[in-house]
Amino acid sequence: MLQLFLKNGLVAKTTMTKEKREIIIFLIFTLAVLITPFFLRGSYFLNVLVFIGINTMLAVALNLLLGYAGQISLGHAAFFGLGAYVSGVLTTRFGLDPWLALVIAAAVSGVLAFIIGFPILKLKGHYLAMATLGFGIIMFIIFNETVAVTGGPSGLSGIPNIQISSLIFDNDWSNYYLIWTITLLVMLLSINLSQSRIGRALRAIADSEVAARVMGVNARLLKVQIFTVSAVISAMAGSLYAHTMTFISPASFGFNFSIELVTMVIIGGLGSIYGSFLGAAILTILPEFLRILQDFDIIVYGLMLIIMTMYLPGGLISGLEQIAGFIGSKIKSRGGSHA
Amino acid sequence: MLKKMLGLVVSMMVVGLMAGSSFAAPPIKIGALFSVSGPASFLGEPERNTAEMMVDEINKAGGIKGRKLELIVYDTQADATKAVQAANKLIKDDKVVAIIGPSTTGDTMAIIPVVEKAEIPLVSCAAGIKITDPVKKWVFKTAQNDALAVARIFDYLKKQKIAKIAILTVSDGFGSSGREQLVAQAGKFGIQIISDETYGPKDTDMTAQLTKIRSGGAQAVVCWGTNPGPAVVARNVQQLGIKLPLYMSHGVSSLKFIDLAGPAAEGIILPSGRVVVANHLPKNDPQKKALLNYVDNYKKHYKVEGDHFGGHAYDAIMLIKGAIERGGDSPAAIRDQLEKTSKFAGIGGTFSYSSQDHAGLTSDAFVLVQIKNKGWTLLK
Amino acid sequence: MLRLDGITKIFGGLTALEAVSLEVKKGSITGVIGPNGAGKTTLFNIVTGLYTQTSGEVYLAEKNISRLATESLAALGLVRTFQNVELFGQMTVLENVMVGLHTKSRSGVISCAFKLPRQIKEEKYIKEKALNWLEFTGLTAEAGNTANNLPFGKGRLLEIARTMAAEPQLILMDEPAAGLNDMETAQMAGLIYKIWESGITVVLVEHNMDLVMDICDSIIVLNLGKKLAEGTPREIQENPAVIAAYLGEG
Amino acid sequence: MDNSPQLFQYVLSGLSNGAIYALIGFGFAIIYNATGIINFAQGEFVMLGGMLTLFFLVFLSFPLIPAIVLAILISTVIGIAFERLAIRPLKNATPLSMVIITIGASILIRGIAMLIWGKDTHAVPAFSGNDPLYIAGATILPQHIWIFAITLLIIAANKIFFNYSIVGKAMRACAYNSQAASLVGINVKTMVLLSFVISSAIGSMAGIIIAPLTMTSFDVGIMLGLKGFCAVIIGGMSSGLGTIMGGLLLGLLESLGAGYISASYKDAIAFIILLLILFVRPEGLFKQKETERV
Repeated sequence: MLQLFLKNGLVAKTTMTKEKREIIIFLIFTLAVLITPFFLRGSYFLNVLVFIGINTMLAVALNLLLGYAGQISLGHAAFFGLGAYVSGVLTTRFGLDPWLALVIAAAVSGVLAFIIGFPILKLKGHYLAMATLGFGIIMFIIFNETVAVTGGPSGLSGIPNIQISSLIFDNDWSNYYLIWTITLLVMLLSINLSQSRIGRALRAIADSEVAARVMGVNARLLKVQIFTVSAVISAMAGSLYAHTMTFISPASFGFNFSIELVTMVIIGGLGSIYGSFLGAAILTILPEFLRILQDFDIIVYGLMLIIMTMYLPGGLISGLEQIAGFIGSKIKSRGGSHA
Repeated sequence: MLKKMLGLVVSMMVVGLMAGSSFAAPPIKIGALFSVSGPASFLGEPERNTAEMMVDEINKAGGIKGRKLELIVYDTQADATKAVQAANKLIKDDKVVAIIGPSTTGDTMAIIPVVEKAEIPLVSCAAGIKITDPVKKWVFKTAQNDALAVARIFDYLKKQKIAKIAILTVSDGFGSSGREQLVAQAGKFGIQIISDETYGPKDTDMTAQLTKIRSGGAQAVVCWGTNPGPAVVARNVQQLGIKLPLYMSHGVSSLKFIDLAGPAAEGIILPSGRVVVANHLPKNDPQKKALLNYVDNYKKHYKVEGDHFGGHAYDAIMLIKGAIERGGDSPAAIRDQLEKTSKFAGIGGTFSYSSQDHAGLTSDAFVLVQIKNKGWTLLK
Repeated sequence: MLRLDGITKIFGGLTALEAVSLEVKKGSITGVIGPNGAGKTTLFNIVTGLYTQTSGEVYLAEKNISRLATESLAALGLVRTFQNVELFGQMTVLENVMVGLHTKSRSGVISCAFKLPRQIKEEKYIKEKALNWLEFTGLTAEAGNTANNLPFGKGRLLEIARTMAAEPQLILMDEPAAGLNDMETAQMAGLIYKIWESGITVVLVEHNMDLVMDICDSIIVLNLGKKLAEGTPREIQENPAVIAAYLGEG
Repeated sequence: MDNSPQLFQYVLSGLSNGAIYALIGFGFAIIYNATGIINFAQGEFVMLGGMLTLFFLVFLSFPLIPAIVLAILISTVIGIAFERLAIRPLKNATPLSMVIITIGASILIRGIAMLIWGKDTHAVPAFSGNDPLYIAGATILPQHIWIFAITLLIIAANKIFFNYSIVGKAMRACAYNSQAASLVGINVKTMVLLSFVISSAIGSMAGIIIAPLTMTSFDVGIMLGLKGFCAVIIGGMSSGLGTIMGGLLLGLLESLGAGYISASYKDAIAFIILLLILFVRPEGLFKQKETERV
């Protein structure tokens, strides 16, 4: 009995520290996000960080679906675009407040995802990939062809900046804090979700849908729910993008961007929220370095996708974790020998 | 950090070297944003080539008042997000005094808020009328407005007593802007648009649209797009045996189009910048010298024909050069001098900017050309 | 506890089950045996809602569950294990069992994302319970390991711990001893007995006759999609039709 | 006004596009049936066929037949390399990783093609002239006849190969149950490789015969690949009549949709059909419902 107690206690203790570690990591990350701009005063890199924030939101959203529930989507740019267009159209044509537009954009996207989620997520594997891809292309065509509403291929300009009383978010500095506040919130909530019964049920679906259902997990509903959550986050990112850029055009929401999002998630690490940040950061900064390569960048993307999938399926974050774990065990073993 | 230090060391070395030479003054930095890759690379590539060629040329000739130009080019991939990032980098990191490009209307619209805020003059190479209408303080453009091209065609149609037309436009930025102008101006010329069809930029078969147009009773077909779509349209028109006269936009005024459309290109009429017919121009044409010079130069450097897209970049560089020569290299001075540009004979036309007009061209910027024997003839 | 009434299943012209009726008594260990292709697994798949029967009805404690979806059965107290062991391979052993408690917790997406107080309490409860079930199956030491890294025998145990976590009334076990060595099989028999002792009805499909005869108190024999016989282990061992079917197969 | 020539033209145009979709869809079906993989790089082989033919024909001035043969050979070699370097080494291949790898490969192939041949679109000369043929008031080009003929030929050849040759039968066995196939001594890996060989050859052939009509550039593969995929889904992933019907139906609906509804939404029509079929009848329009599996 005593032994049992000890064992239980031991396991509980290690998992407790895991939770604590999670909190500490998040606090460090938040702190880093908050102080970074002070080192970048007046630098263009602040602007890049704004886009990294938006892309992180998108990658986290897709990761919930792809990395946790194991359901692929090759059309996620559509929800990003829907958020941007709903927000853009409501503010430019109907004079709505950007905040209200953001909420409506998220709601519209969520409702759409919920409705199409049931038939789409019934599909599996390659079929799901093709169906989501088709959905993405249909949405792109709608953005592109409903010229009277969206402004068509030449875009929609004059979208107002977000405003809180007299504070207008019209420069990199204020946009950075606005977008990263929301990004951090999205990350925190996603981490919470991933560590809860819902997160476990999602991963269970990814591993064995049949077994998950036998254990009482309503796989169909849960997949649709997470698809909806993912669409809502993407639409929020889209709305923020529209109000930051003040100009949007369909080209930003096409098939290529959907693939870019998948690449972010894969490169960063499936099922890792910080991995999504890493993937988003790399893919946003990468063009800077690939500029030297000029036209070769497309080849680098292709190679990256293939090599990562073949040799590092856990993404860069798992590579980093392995290195950290290795160093950690070295330190521990040293500490152990002293004790 | 390391990179920054390295940069510092390198730049100190460069400064040291420069101090010993006669070029004491630092170069004037000009930024350029072109869609070198992506769906609008047919614009961005000749534009970048031309801009680089012109800057080399200017520097070889001793620069502007003894100071060299430095051109910093970034690729926007016709992606608004990348365009905005690159514009920010040019302004904040590279500290350029002026920006030329971007190549597309979408990219230009995306970066206008950025340049307006930073107060850096922008000379866009895109055609959309929205860019300079309404006038924005810091934004100019060199590409001829679609409106001028449409007016040129409609003027000719009116003379030919054609009153009913069909339009077939591509569903991208170029096509939708053209479509807008076609619809807007038709009434003014007493022209009625009988059929209004579109096609996708990647479509490879337009027989369905053309069949519909054929049965609609139009007297002429106007197609608005850039390669390769219009070549497919020309071939499909031939395949279907449609006898209606076919008009195209300045988007295809390059030899590439004639090559793609093959025999189907014969007889097509389109508005074009003067660059393709430089040889046929009368001696007293003010643009002739610049055109011939540009065409020869481009061919020498890149082994292919220069087109009027590259010409937009030529004009942008030369306009900025003129402004710097007249008023110095501060962004505000460049802007002010750009606005005072008068009768600059470039590739796209003769530019005269004013505080009410930042597009600077009249319908005179276009000539009508017809394709005959795999070449261009000037239509009077 | 479980009653099947005239279950027939036809796969594209092939009859897998034909008018099978049977009853499992509450608190029994019932064995379902039969040669390969007799329709045993098909039967399990129909009961658990993975297949839809062509005709016939399934009752769980007199409630008709014929049309219910798989995921709604766990809450009614019906769970199963799989012949090939269906673990959540990328998750830890502890997390696998925690999924078993899915029906014992209710927090939704919102309360999980915002870590509402109720959810935190619930999470604590889930973890405690899960650890208990690991102890029950002797897997406590493996709690933090990834399920995919478990040896096969322990995988079977984990699957049972996970089903137990759902606190079922009835467990269907699809060949619980397949792939186990003699010692592991004996352990498995002990575990099944322990489960039965805690008041849970067990139905198992099994090829290991020693195990079946040893622990079952009632046996149903299927052959070629039909119920061939039903009775105590002794009755079955002496049933000439059963002997003929097995010999015929050999 | 008499509308029948107009309708007939839509039908004819639709069928000729449909034949192309069917041929491309064929390539998808062959790999899918042998391996369960949907090869997102299939469209790139169509591009390679067109670009390689152009390269030999126009830049190296080869005669037509050798240019075509070389184009198919090189595309096939690339298909083999793809299978050997990216598909075969992959351990525990999930559908997700296969999707990502084939997308990666398609980006890679497209990128390399762009570097070698540039971004321009190129015209490829027609096999036998550009004089339109008149059929009941509607017209088609001689190249369309080539497309119909070669599509028919390839389908017939496939039918014979899969139904009567030993190797073809072995491939079907693998598709049906690869474990059982390997038990009876069929080399499953070879069969997978062979499916890539056949499908890249057919894909490049499709690219070659349509290039004179559609012209070719490094990025034609994306849309054509997707349309081919729609065709094969309508046809229920069959490597036979189903896909042909699927392709023709898709071409027809697109053409009629562009003619009578709206040309702007032509591509949307294709993908809406795709979604509807996947939602309502994922087994395709022309296939009997399969037995359910778990």
